[in-house]
Amino acid sequence: MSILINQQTRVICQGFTGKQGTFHSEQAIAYGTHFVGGVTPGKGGLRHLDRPVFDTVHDAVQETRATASMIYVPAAFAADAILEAADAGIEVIACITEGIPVLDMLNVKAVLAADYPDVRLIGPNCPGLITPGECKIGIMPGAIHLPGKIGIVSRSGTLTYEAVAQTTAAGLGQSTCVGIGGDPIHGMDFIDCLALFADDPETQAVIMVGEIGGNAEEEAAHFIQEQFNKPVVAYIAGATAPTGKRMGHAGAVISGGRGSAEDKFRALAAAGVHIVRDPTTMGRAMANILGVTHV
Amino acid sequence: MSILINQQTRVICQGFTGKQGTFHSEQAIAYGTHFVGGVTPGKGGLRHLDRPVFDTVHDAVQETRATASMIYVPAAFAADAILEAADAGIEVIACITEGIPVLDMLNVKAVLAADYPDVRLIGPNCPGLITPGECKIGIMPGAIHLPGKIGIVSRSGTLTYEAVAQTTAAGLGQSTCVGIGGDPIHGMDFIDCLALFADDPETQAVIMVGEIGGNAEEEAAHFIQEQFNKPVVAYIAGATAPTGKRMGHAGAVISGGRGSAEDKFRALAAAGVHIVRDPTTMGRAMANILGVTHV
Amino acid sequence: MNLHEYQAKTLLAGFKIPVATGLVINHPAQAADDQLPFSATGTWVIKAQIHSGARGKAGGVLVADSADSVRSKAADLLGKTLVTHQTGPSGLPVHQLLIEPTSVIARELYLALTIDRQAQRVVVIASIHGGMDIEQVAAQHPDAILRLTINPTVGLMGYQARRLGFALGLTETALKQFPPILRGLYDAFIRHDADLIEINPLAILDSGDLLAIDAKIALDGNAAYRQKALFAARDVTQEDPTEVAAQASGLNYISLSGEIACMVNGAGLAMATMDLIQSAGGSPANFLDVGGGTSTEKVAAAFKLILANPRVTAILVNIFGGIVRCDLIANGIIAAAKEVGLTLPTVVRLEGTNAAEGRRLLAESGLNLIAENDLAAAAARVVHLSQAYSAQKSSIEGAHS
Amino acid sequence: MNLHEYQAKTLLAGFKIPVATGLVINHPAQAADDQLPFSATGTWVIKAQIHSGARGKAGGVLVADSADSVRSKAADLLGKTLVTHQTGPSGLPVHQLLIEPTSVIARELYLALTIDRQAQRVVVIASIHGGMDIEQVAAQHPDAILRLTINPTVGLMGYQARRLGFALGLTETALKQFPPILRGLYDAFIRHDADLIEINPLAILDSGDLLAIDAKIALDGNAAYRQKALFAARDVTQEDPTEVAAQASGLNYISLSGEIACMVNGAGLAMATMDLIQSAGGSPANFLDVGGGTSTEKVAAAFKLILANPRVTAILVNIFGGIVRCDLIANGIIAAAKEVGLTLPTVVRLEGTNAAEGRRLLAESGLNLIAENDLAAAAARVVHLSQAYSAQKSSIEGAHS
Repeated sequence: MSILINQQTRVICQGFTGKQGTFHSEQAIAYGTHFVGGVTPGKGGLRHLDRPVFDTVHDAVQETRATASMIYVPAAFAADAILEAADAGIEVIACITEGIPVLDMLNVKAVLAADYPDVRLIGPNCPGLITPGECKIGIMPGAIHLPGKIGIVSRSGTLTYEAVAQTTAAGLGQSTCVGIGGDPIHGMDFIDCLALFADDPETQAVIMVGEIGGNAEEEAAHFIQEQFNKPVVAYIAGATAPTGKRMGHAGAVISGGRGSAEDKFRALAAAGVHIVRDPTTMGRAMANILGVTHV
Repeated sequence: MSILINQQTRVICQGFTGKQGTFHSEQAIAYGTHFVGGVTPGKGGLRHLDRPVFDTVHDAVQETRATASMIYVPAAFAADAILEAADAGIEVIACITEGIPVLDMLNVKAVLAADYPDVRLIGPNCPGLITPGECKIGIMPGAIHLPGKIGIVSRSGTLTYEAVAQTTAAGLGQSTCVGIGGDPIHGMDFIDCLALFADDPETQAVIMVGEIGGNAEEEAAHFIQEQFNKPVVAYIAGATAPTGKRMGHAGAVISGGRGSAEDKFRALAAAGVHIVRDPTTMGRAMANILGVTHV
Repeated sequence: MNLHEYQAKTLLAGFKIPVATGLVINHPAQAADDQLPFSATGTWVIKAQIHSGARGKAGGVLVADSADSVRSKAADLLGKTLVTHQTGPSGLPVHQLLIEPTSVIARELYLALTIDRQAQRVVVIASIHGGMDIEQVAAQHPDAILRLTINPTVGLMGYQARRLGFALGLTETALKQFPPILRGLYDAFIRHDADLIEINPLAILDSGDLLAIDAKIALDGNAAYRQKALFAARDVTQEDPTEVAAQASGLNYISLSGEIACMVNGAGLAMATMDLIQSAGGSPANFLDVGGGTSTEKVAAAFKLILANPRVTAILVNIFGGIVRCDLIANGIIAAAKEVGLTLPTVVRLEGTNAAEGRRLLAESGLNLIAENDLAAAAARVVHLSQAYSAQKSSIEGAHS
Repeated sequence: MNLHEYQAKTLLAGFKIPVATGLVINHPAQAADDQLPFSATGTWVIKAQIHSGARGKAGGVLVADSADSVRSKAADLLGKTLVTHQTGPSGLPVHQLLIEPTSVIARELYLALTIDRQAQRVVVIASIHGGMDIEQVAAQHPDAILRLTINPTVGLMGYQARRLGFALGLTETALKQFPPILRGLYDAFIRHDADLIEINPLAILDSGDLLAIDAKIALDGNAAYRQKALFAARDVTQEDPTEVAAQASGLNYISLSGEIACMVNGAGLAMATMDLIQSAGGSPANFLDVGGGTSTEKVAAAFKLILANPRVTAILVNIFGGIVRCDLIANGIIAAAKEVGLTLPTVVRLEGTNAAEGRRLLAESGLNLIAENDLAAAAARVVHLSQAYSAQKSSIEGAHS
């Protein structure tokens, strides 16, 4: 088991024949993902990476019965690509593209809520998601993953890899890893992922990687306190970040004295989450909690 | 019992101090409606009809705990008035105003669905709704009503009065009468009202008054067949109406050969509805069905 | 309200929809050599500007291959009355012509935007079967009609336009031109409160370019207050004069072909009254909703509209009093009947507060006003009176012939 | 990206927001008698155009009661560097002044639009406590902050503007002027991809009219591609030169006050690396995200940015290899280090595919590059090296003094 995606998930790529789309589609295929084709308007009917190319996502879904899509189109076209996927019936949409204007995302979220409430959008500006050994949708390095029991959900890309590498090193492995992205307005949030991890028997515990800005971690803390019963280890990046500066991610900014790492650590600790202030100890802390002595 | 409104419902009027608002508020008060005040921007703090006037619906709700509003503002401001009421927490909104541009209503419906899914909008371009002997919100003549057991839902104003007068004459009376309005895009539909009547123990049977145009009656027929267990008598106005002409109501037009009275009669009859082709026999038909010999 | 083709094209050109350069004339002399738009094909099409489709079959669309021919055909067409299956038997007068260069057309598409009541959205309707009525396409090729609804938050999305373009089989130039055209149509629809924008056909020319050959726009009458410029361009010569006069009096009137007139308060009740007349064996002469107020002025205006129809043999007035007292309504009817000199047999059904008093006033008025309180009886009575009146009239006419 | 006050006001004037007629100068002589805007009060305000609030306390806002005084005060202000609590200790240079007539103000309001992340909507924030920082108002009068979110389908509704107007205690003229101002601000926000539009204060003048006294606009950098005109007006003199240079190289750099530089791929990992340096007893000199690619050119540019900071005593390079092989990354680092002549102690933590090979390459490079594969150890090591370097440096400096 896992959440969102597994061996059966039929995956397509939007922006398939572009440089990014081609590279990461190759990687996904090499990883063993059930990768059924891709979309590039105007190239319908061609083949690419030994898979069919379609003009529209609707065509792709009709022909391949795809249920998941990864999006690598330029930022100016990403909002359109997300809604095209949703309209075509794609259930899990991972938008890797970064640099999408925030007003575009406001509109996308409003339309998804109104017309496609069951669609799961991951990102944008995220590494994607992976169920180790089964399905890789995104830009993460497949090799560091190990099928296992830890769910990982993170606002940061490379920090997710840290959590992955540490849980792999600890022999715990991962059920599914979801990079929810660093933009202020995005799709699935910590809570959405936690709710799925709660129902996944394979997931025994969760590592949550947050960062400064917004209050998604505080909301997650509330959710965990109220209704999440598996162990959670959490790290928040940015304890040393200054107020008012965007730390790379558009969403990572402490504004008006709110959204600091300390606020988030405090809220999570109060909710019974095992917080770690040293990002190199996420795997070890989890191993301790689960009583695993493998390493 | 009844649906939507009763003796406890606290009612306000938007467009309170205008000519229409004043007249129908007076009538509502005279009928015994629990009428707690009204809204006219810029006249907040005054009194009118011995009730307080507020600048905003939010103020009115805060001060009076109103839960229902009737709207008599001009068409150009009606969409705004509906959303103001919804935003202020009003649960039942009857928009009497006619002549609202259809694109305004498209937007209103989209916003209600997104932000205020529990709000009940009746109308626009409708006579309103009444629970006889308890609460009158609209322009219907109170005197023809009789507290009783028949739920009435209608797209037409004066035809509703026919159904009311006939059921009053038959001694059946009405639980609640809802005029859903004659515009192509409106709030509550036949199905919404039927669902409420289904759960109302006081309502023993329903009279449905439809008219040509659209396919709301066909959808209602489907709903009745699938899940409505009380007797329904239905009349559809416009059997003699020509194709392509708007019969007064913006929504009453047979277009592309669809939406004719015959189509609707057929669908309703197939769903087990007792259809009457003579609008003067709605009450008699209902009395026969219920085995009432009062008249 | 409907726009003429030339008005619709002017509006759409403002949204970058490709239309031919046209010349609008109301006199043949206006089609002077130096006024005619350039025609690469050397021929021109002359189109009668009437509020109806299917003009071609009615002789409303002519082709000319010289300026002289344009003027002589224009002279033939101007002033004619065209009868199509949409105009009714009385037809519509041709007061204006639109003259455009002809184009070499490779393929014709159908494209329209309207309101989808069920989806509560603007819907785009498209088909590869352009140049014929969409109802006909719906009957013959139901699968060939493409529909997509538009979320008002974001409007028409690029993917929707692309998808439709591919589905219509567009390639290269046409495929590139299609999304901005569709976006332009949607913008025009929203900006101008349209009920319908129909491009039929949207042509793919031999050159590969798209061109709107015909255009129809209907506007939402409720939005007249914010579309003043367009509503000012209304051409009432294209509408039923009685209906136009009714609107001016705040009445809602639609001409029908029968002989029993009716006057009712409320649109639904008015339709029900027509239905009752028919089931009583008569035939309604009109739909007429006098609305809520029923003042003497309105009732008088309504009587005048009814009496202007020479086919009418009897009148049924059906008023559900509602909040206004029936005695006041009866007085209004009596005053109006006197004002217009009403002599036709008239059955008045009054229901509501003080109905008995109202009926008494009618009975004592000394006018040909028959009061009824039962609607079914009123319908039967008016049909009976109508038949009697017709019989009497034809016997009189027979005697005089 | 931030706009200057005068740029913001020009933009807002296009949306009918009332602003004073101003004169922008970069030399006192430009404030000639016939160029100065008319002042009914006879006095003018001279405002330093810097990307910071709280200019008044820093001496950046002056009042003059004659044209001569305007010029002499302008001469004083131009070229100065102003330090506010928002600028940091290095302050910002004054290259432009905005000169406006003063107004007689009855009351000052706060009004802003920004993005509400939780609601995922544009939010209007307003307060009757204008003229002070909203953070200060939030601390002192939390109940006096009004917020309303805007549904993108319909935009700002009339009722929302009315409600806010009443809540702000507006009457008569101001109450009437307020809704179009708010609608204008919302339109400007949407049309120009703003992150923030702040009018502080929005004044109610003695005349009863509303006037935007100050205006701040920040734009969404992601929308630069469709807001080209505004982004072309960027004033880089108001930004940290190192951060500007970083952007030009496609790097994300933020100056901090510590002495240990870091270079990381990924924003989250970069923050985590800073946090680790701090908990190991050091202090980070910067945030620096080199992104996914990590080419030799990017790494070289990153080293140059780091070395431009004289406080730096050691460097921590932290790369999680991901899909790119670590041996390739190591070669890139070595090449870049050679290119920039790197001598500072540098700890390189490489993780990912071929990490061992990468570490071997670093060790054999002959450069001062210390390979570590454990991140915690790398952080400890770099702090140690930094302290040793500082000690050595100060002893050398001591010896030379």
